[in-house]
Amino acid sequence: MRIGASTFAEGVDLSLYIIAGISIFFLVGITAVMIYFVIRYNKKRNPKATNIEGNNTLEVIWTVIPTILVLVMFYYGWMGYKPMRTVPGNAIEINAYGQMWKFSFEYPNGKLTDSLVVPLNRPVKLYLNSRDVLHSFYIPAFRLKEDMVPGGKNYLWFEANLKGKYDILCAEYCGQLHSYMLSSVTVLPVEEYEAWFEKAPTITDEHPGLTVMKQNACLTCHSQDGSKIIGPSFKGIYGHEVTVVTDGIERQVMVDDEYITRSIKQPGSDVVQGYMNGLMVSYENVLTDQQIKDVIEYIKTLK
Amino acid sequence: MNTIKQNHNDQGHEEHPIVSYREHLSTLVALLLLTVMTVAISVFGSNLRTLSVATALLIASVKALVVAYYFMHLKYDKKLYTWLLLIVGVLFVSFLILTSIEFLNR
Amino acid sequence: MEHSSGFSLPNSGHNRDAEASKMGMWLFLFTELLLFGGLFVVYMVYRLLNHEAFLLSSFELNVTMGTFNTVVLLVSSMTVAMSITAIQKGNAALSIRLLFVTLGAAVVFMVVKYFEWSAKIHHGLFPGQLVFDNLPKGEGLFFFLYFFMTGLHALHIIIGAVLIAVVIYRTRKGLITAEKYTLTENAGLYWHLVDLIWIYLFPLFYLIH
Amino acid sequence: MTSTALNVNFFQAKKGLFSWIFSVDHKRIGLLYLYSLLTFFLVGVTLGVLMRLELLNPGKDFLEAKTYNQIFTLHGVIMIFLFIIPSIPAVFGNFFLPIMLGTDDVSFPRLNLLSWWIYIIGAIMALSTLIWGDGPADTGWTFYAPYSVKTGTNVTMSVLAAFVLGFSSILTGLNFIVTIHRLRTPGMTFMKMPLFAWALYATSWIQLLATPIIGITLLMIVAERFFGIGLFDPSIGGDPILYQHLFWIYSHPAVYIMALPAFGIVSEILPTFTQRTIFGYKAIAFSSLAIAFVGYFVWGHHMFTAGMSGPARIIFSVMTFLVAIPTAIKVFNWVATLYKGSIDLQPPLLYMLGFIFQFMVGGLSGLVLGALATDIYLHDTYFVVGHFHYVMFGGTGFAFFGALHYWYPKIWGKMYNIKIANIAFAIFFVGFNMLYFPMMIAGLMGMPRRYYDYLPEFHLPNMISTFGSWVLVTGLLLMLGNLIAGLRKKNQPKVGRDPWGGITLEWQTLSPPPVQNFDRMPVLPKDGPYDYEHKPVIKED
Ligand code: HEA
Ligand code: HEA
Ligand code: HEC
Ligand code: CUA
Ligand SMILES: [Cu+2]
Repeated sequence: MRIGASTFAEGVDLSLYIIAGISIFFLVGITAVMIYFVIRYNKKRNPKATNIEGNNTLEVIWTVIPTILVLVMFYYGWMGYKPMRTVPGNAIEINAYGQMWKFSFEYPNGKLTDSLVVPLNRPVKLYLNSRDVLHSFYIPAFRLKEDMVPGGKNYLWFEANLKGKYDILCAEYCGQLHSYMLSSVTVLPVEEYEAWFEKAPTITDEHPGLTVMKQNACLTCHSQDGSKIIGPSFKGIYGHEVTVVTDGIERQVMVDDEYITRSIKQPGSDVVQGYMNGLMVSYENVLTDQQIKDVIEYIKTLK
Repeated sequence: MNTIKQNHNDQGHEEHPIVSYREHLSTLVALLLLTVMTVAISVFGSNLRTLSVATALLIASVKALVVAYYFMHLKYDKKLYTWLLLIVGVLFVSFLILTSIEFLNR
Repeated sequence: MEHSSGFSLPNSGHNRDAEASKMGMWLFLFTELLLFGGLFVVYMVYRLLNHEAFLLSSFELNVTMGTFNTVVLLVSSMTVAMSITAIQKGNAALSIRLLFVTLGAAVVFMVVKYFEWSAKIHHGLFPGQLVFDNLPKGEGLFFFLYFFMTGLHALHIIIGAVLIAVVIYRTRKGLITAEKYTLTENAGLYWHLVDLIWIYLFPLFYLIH
Repeated sequence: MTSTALNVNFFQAKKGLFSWIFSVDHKRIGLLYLYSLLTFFLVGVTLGVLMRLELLNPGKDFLEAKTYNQIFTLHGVIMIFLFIIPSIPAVFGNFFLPIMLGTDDVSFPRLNLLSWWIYIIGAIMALSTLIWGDGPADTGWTFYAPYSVKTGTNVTMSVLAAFVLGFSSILTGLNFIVTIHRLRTPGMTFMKMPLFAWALYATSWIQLLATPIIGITLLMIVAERFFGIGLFDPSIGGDPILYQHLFWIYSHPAVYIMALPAFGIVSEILPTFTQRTIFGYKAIAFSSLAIAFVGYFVWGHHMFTAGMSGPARIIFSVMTFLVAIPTAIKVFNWVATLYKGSIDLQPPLLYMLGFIFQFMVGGLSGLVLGALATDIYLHDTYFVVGHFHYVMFGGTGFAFFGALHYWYPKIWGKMYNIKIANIAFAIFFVGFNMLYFPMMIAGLMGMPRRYYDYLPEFHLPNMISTFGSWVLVTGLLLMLGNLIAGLRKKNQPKVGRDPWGGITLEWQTLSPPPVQNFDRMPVLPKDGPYDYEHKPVIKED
């Protein structure tokens, strides 16, 4: 197992060892007895079987003992789990979003990232949201997992106690590229974290439209080079006609500013022929008008 | 050659008591009375709100039991059927209880 | 070779066994109950989550029609039960007449249902219609469940009616007699189940406000 | 029914394809199930091997991501709905339940045939998704909303197939319950019934009372795809978790539909090869009912991370642990049955010992998943994949093949090569553990399931696992080949009525059994079905 890097690891590992310990004891014990019987009472050694109908004392014993053991297992499982649902009041609150096939995070000061950075030894609470289907937010090193449910109010919290960088994986099947829905969490000492937190995003010479698309996972479904992923490629669509299905009727439309805006705000209104309705969710409340303009400008450059 | 002769007689034919028309008629009357009751509670007792839903379901259950017991002959059949129906009922109610525990505590 | 000649097994699956048929029917009814049971679970949960919306939407339904249909079904249940008594007493003619009453009731029920549904569809409340799509949160669920559950129930009415028609036909032909009336009994059980489910559907949809 | 000679076996009675596919003879229907089931099993297993090939190395090997997703979904659907749920009841239950009860058929022979036809229709529907539209569903066999409502693949058809297959399952269960109530031979009380019949009885009740729930749930998915209204979608007030509840209300009890008949098989085979009565008959019989009943109240353990309320998580965790107790009781009684027996280590017994070992591994890993803290960590990882292959394949699958080896001489009146059967078992056993144990390790390391590609750190367990799949393939092919060769071999000595020395009623009749199952009145042993003290002398003729 991986090393544990959060305060939960101890409880989870303890209950794992207890359950696995009892289990291995029974597994080895019963298997050994079975093999011994098969050899000891083999037909050659023991040609005449003795009929034993049963034994009530034994039945009671082997009902009661497992019941007790099982309740012990339950208890440790519960105790390991309980702290996961008791969030300390002073936790840093971060919004985490899942969408096909990207995680993104929104810090209290509005900072947007696609990987998580947290301070050492400080509780952090994540509100889990999903923009489309089910995802599950999984940090093996923290022994933590909780589903991101659209419209749900799920959350989790943790307190990292070991510096380093750990994987975040998506553990609930969410479509084609589920296995590539990865991210990471970096645990920094408090001062370094605070320095990171205050720092404004670096200004790059990247096209602002491209930045918007990277931040919103557009590129997991739309390629820039003409290949088909989930949605149509952006290459060379601007100014060309496409065949779309509107309310069940096929028609030709010109890809212009208005059409792209509509495609982003109500993707279901004109569905490009050959593609599935419902996969792309509306970005009406996610992107600002300025951001949509940037996207359009960028799409224009993809010839 | 030896053969098996399939016999087509009835197997374990049990005696069936004949239920009188009278009994069926009074069952219907009872059911109609219960129906009138629920509708009345719902229409005139709207200030009772959730209480009225609970009573409506309670009355519905009484009606269902009456139908099962008299119309469906549970009264005259082997006790086995009553038991099985009860078990199915218990099972279904526990589905309801377990899911409502879950959704009420969210 | 040493076979006992004329040997036959005491119990055979190929014999007529009235008790077995009845038991089979009951077991089948259990599965039907749980089929609707699943829908009742959905209903309960969504009602818990969307309390007000469910109350509001139920005003759209017509209590008079619902009550009328309840009475129709109850009466038809009685006539089926009575038709069994009649055939047990050897009165095939009466049994047939009572079954026809039931059949009539089924038709009346469906006609009333037709008017109810078409009124709703006229208002655009059927899933996929315009008004439906723009209903506030929760009300859409109510109407979806309304159509789904009463629709499934109506389907059962039709199946039950066909079954009863078969019974009528076979009684006419003299295939169902005072000694052999399992089919009548089983059709009756099925019909009572249809009634039983309606007993719950009625308050849950029509009477919750 | 026309009268047929008493000693004409059911193979010879009538000839031609139609005499099979429209037969109402429970023995023929059992074999129809056997052949169709094995066909689908081979398809499913081939898909499994394809997945392992893709997972041999990280990165893309030879499948597209979407294809991989469709493959594991189809693999799951085939294995669950077409193979493991019908397996033992539909094949051996159909064939042997009436014989073991001392009667000539099930209560509703025509309904029985109808179940098989419905099964075939469902199977064709499921497999048809391969060849039209956008291919098989890519949702996982759980069809979780809202993804299942959004994807463009043939979800509607797969879901309808599962719906249809559910009907087949219900009708079989119904038939068995009535048969057990009505057709036991005089003198065979419930407490003198073979344990296989008890297991089937408990199973049938689950089939009957759980399957309708999934039926209606799947219909709702279809309706939702059809009307596009988002019944499980929060935008109109629905709840995606509700779908999971409904799905697991059926699908947890369904795992006991898979396991209970296998328990019944073990309880039959152990007494025969130890030549002694089973230890704790009553405990084994009633624990089946207990499992069936308690199994209804644990479904939430599949949803511990889905955002269920706290109290619900705790209740479901406790119940999960409680359902393990009756299973533990069974295991202890089986092991005690070996004590002071006179053990004859034939292939069927080997499969049973393999079953007990592997089922313990699977069941005990289930306990790890039942505890809240550990499930939070292991949910939806390869640990779960390891768990369910151990219980389903290592458990029920092994019991199925054990039963095939056990009843083979009775069904066909011939015998396979025992030595090769033993060797095949050994390869099968080694391959199995080599394939699935590394999966549990990968899971403990944190590898999620349904992953087309994985991080490099998971390479080693995945590689071993793939090698294991090749060993397993060898074992399976050797086993099936040996069984088929046994059927084709000419001029073998006839096996008698009772080659293994069993005393349940099926061993008192001819091999293969005649059309009416018995050529003379079967004799019940004095004290219950496993009364080897008063072993009836079975006369050959
Ligand atoms: C044949 C099928 C079968 C059987 C019998 C079982 C049996 C059990 N299963 Fe399993 N399970 C599945 C098939 C099965 N399961 C499948 C298919 C899935 C995954 C579905 C999916 O998501 O795709 C699953 C998933 C699954 C989960 C969800 C995991 C997750 O997704 O997070 C859990 C959690 O509690 C669980 C628990 C158990 C338990 C406690 C038992 C118990 O019944 C086991 C009892 C047995 C024993 C305990 C061993 C024998 C006893 C002894 C050796 C004596 C000693 C015992 C004690 C001291 C107690 N199972
Ligand atoms: C009884 C049930 C059963 C059985 C027997 C199997 C058998 C196998 N399964 Fe299983 N599996 C499931 C039920 C089962 N599976 C279920 C329910 C899932 C979950 C699906 C989901 O997530 O939705 C799953 C998921 C699953 C996964 C996880 C996929 C993922 O999460 O990404 C993997 C990965 O390796 C796998 C592998 C295998 C392999 C290698 C076999 C092997 O047993 C195959 C072994 C092969 C042989 C024994 C030889 C076969 C013979 C031939 C190849 C010759 C063919 C010849 C002819 C056709 C003439 N399965
Ligand atoms: C989960 C996959 C997915 C994501 C993420 C996604 N889209 Fe789409 N998109 C689609 C699909 C599928 C279509 C085609 C069907 C349709 O028109 O609704 C589409 C269509 C479009 C079109 C119309 C294309 C044409 O050729 O006419 C535009 C423009 C578009 N998307 C922009 C975006 C932008 C901008 C983003 C990110 C902010 C985005 N998409 C994110 C799947 C996605
Ligand atoms: Cu997101 Cu899997
Ligand atoms: Cu389960």
